[in-house]
Amino acid sequence: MNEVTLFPEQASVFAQEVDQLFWFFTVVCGLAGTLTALVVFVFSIVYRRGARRYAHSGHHSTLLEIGWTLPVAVVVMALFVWGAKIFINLYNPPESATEVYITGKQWMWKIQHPNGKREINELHVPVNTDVTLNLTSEDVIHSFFVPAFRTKRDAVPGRYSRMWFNATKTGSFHIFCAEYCGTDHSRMIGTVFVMPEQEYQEWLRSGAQELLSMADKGAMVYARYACGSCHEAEERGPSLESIYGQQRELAGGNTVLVDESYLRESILRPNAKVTEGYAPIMPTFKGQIDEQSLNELIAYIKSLSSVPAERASMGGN
Amino acid sequence: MSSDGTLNYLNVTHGLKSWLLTLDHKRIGILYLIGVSMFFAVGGLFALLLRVELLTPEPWFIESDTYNKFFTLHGVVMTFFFLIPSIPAIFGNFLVPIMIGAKDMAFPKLNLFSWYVYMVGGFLGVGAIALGGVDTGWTFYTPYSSGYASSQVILAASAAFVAGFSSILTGLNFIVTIHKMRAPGMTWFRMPLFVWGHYATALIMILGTPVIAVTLLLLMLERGLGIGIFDPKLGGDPILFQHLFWFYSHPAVYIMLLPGMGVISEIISCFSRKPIFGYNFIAFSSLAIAILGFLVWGHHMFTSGQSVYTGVVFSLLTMAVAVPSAIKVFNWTATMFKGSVSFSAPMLYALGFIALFLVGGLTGVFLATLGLDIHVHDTYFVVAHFHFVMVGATVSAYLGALHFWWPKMTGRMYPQTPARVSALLTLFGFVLAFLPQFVLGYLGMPRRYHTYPDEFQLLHVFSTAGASVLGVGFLIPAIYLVWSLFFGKLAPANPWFAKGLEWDIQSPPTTFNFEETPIVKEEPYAYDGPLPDNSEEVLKAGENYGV
Amino acid sequence: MVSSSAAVAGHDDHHHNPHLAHHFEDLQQQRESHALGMWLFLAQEFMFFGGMFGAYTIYRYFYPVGWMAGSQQLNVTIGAANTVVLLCSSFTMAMAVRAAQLGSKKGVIQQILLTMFFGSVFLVVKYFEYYEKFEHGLMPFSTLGLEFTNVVKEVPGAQLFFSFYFGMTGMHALHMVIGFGLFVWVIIHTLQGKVTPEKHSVVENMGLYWHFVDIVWIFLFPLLYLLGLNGEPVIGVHH
Amino acid sequence: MGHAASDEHGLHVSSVEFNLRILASLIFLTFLTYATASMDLGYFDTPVALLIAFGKTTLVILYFMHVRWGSDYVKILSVTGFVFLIFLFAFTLVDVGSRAPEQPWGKYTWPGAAHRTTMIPSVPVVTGHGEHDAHGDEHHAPSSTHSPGHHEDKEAPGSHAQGH
Repeated sequence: MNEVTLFPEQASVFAQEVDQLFWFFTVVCGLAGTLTALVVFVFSIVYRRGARRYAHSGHHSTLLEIGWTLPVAVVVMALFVWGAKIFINLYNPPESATEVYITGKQWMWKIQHPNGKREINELHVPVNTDVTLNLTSEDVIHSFFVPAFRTKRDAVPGRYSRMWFNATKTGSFHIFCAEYCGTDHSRMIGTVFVMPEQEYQEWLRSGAQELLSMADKGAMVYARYACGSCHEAEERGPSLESIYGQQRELAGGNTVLVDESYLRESILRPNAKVTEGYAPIMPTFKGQIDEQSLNELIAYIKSLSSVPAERASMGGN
Repeated sequence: MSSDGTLNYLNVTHGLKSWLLTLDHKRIGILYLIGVSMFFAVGGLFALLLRVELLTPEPWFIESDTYNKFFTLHGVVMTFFFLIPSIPAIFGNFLVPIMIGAKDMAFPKLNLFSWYVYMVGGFLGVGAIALGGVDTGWTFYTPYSSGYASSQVILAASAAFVAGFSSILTGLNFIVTIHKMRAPGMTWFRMPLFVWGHYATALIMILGTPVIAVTLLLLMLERGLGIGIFDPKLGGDPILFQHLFWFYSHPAVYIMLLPGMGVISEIISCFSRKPIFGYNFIAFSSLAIAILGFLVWGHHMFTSGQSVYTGVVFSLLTMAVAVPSAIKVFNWTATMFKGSVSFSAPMLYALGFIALFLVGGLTGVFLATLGLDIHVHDTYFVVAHFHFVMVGATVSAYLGALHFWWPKMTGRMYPQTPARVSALLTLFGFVLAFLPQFVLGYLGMPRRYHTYPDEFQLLHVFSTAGASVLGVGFLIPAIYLVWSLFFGKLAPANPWFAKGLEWDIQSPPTTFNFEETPIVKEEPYAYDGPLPDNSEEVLKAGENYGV
Repeated sequence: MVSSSAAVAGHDDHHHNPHLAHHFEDLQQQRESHALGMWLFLAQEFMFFGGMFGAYTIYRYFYPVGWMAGSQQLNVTIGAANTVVLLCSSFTMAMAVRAAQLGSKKGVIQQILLTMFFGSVFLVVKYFEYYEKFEHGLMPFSTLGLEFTNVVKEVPGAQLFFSFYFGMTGMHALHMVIGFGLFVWVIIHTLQGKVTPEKHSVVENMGLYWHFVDIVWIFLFPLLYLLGLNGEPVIGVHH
Repeated sequence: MGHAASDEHGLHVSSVEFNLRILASLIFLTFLTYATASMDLGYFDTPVALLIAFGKTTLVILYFMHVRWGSDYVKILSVTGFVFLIFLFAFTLVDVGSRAPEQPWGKYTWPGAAHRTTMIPSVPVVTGHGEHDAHGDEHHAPSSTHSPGHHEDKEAPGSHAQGH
């Protein structure tokens, strides 16, 4: 690995898009910068003191000011539009993507696949497939960064954030933590393994780990905390059957889309948004349920619903 | 003209007490010069240690905790104790009253008080270093700083908090002075652009600094009392901390830059022997940058979990800052057109400023662009960008100002040759140190990394080599400037044949600057063509000033 | 040191005027500078409190119910009475400035003492309010051993409400205490005869400061005390 | 101005009765805001309270702080802070308002929710302040200086050190 590289590998669809923009930028800004520097340089030589070319020239010209301001304004607006287009796509995961749950923690990445397979600091994904990462953190802010995919996003404690990519190249690529998180920040690194679909499926099924899916484990969490004692009787709490992906009416007249974030909040802060028709009597599970079990429980509740959640507004507006 | 026999602000009274209790804005400027130079040395030392450690991919002489503390202290010291006070507190203090024909700042006691506040902040910072340092990064992001870091967070935050009040009081003094103390005939549009730059800066100091003060206060309360303002475990929002933090800390970049741009306007015009081109546009672009600066802070948070919609809005507004910045550069260039350009040390620093600001500014547009920023956010690309702006440009302007007004401030000339050499050396060293970091950043090297993958090593070695050259480039001026204090030729009132009220009075000035309150009848920058051939003979001292 | 300039009218006499600092040309310039400086200082104070109000707004948006539950733990009657007390102190402060304008040394001192009296009443009431919060387990200072144990902690955000309650009212009270120090200084200044109809910026600026502190409270009162007045109690109200 | 006079320096001097009238208005507005807060105005509760607070502030600034008779600089300065504060408020609120649904607290609680979701009768297991319910007891109280619960993964050393 000691060879010198000057440009990062392109291993995702984004990589190509971002690099295109980058090179366009480099050319435009490079030209503009070089040209300005060149003019300064030429003026320094041509009008140097000994040259005796001094001439009175005007010292203001509104026309000239407008003439050089407008192009700058137009160019930066164009660059803005291009950049914004890529960005909105970057943070809007598609609906039918393979999902992976990632929890940052000083100083490791804990990764869990929907079928229950877990790994640490390694992420196996299939090539040419949309993969969505659900990020959160157990302690401080981290940031999940894969340079070869040209994307990153912060993992913030207390909430989920999502990112996605479509890897175009098999191989292994760096994962970095990009947000400073303490002593071993620079050791919070890992590897993405991009594999052909077949190999990936084999990998997913292999291993000595118990192959309970996340949803199955979630069912155990559900039983452990006796969620059913309220949520199946239908008196104290609403049924969780098919709840995921629905619009629910809240006490107070607003509606809410039942998605991961709403479920998460309802477990940790039950009284924040209470479903219409129910008393806010659910105790909080904050501090009692760890991130992993929470993810599994949510996966279980999701599995009770056949409808995929509307993702239209996921990741932004 | 000054000679040993003449009274001036330096020799009018003697003794430590006459300095520590002085109400003279010029002496206070010198006090700041001493304090700021000390902190620059401390911050620079930390930087050099960081660069040395980064020579190898694996740790070789400091541990990760030490490394984290060093980059934090480098950031805290350089931001709060060097860059923010550098040009305003030293040169602004010294020159703003003189440039507008006033005898002093509006509030001399407050001015001295703010120096003491700055030093108290500085000692709190030194205390934080002495008691084990702090490892949160200068950004103090929660919840790491409030709940997880095991270092002197409260002490370091209070250092920045206290230094902030010094900044506020200095800004307040500038605005009142500029509004109320102008000499007869010194209309708003006859003020030197240096003064305009400081007016815009003072606005940011007064309106931005209190917000970071209260943010750091909340952080200290959370850490000290456990009240959990930003703590996600209590339902707090760590992103809110970032909003409040960058509401000040982005405009703070313009606190560093705008006075520097004022300096460059003065120098370019003087050494081109021409009136500045587009005076009004440069003046208003300073105000535009100051006000727009308050609307763009979210571009530090594109990946943070701020909403996508907000990211788009902030990106758009950030792009707008490119316009007034470009206006300034183009106008400086146009000033040189058909001029009579000479290359004294201050002019070399000014040209260096333009070159480095071009790179820093244009890469800033890269970072404002959403799609690109996601990849390079929190990488060395960002590190390189803001060093180009804050070290490349601002420190060039700082050194340019030091070389331009040194004769006025001290009454002594420094030797031109080493000054020119060091100007070129810092430019070369700087580019070598930070250009490779753009490549590193695009490769994906995250910032604040103590160790890194092998393939990044070569670029890091280049960077460290450049940093060493830069260090030497900063050391040389320290040597010959101190030398000049004792052995330099006596400076005439106007060694550069420059325009402006400060050049009409003796070097160094008397305590109250003007024997008679001047009446201004001339437009600013009334340069009227190349210097006469005998200009150097006029300078009796016989030194080649490079004019 | 500096000879007077013939060029500027009014320059000649200013060294004879004991009220004029050396670097000002005349009294008007000096007075306007002081007023401008004070207003700039208030602008920064405004931003300082503004940052806190901003954070308050965000969290209230996150936790409307928690904010309401927290607010219902406060005693509105006491809050309203205290508001009136503070308004009275603002009135006496305005009267002190009037006395200074008219050159009544006695009036200035009388009115400032009255202002300090109203201010102390406010702070004493505040002390008892804080103590009541302490008794009810509403102190969110976990590292001081003061855990937030009141039943409202069950409502999301209620604890944060009290973080803001103490943060904001505490900062307000701190400004009042600083104001007391400044009052003492102004009184000494006045006793020394340095306050005259020509030069009373000290009293005027003191007034501006005190009125600003009053304004902060004018916003704190509805934003902290009045949130839950018209609804049914969220949980465990003591009053 | 019948209520006022100017001294020989052109400074405005308010009469005692005028100051008293301002004080009376301020006290009246204090009771007005108390009264309106006691009424259920729905969405308008907070706006009305803020409007009254702004009214009181305007009185204090204009008449007690003499801005009414001050120079233009002072008039501009007295609103500058408001303008820049609006920047801070506007953009942070735009962010938190458009952040949902990624974040747990979401955007569905405002406006109006504050008034109608107050019927939290009482949390049944809670008996009084100072006591925890069955769930809360055995677990650590939320505290910024605590790290989250332990997990099966190996803990990196020194990660939770906390020094004061």
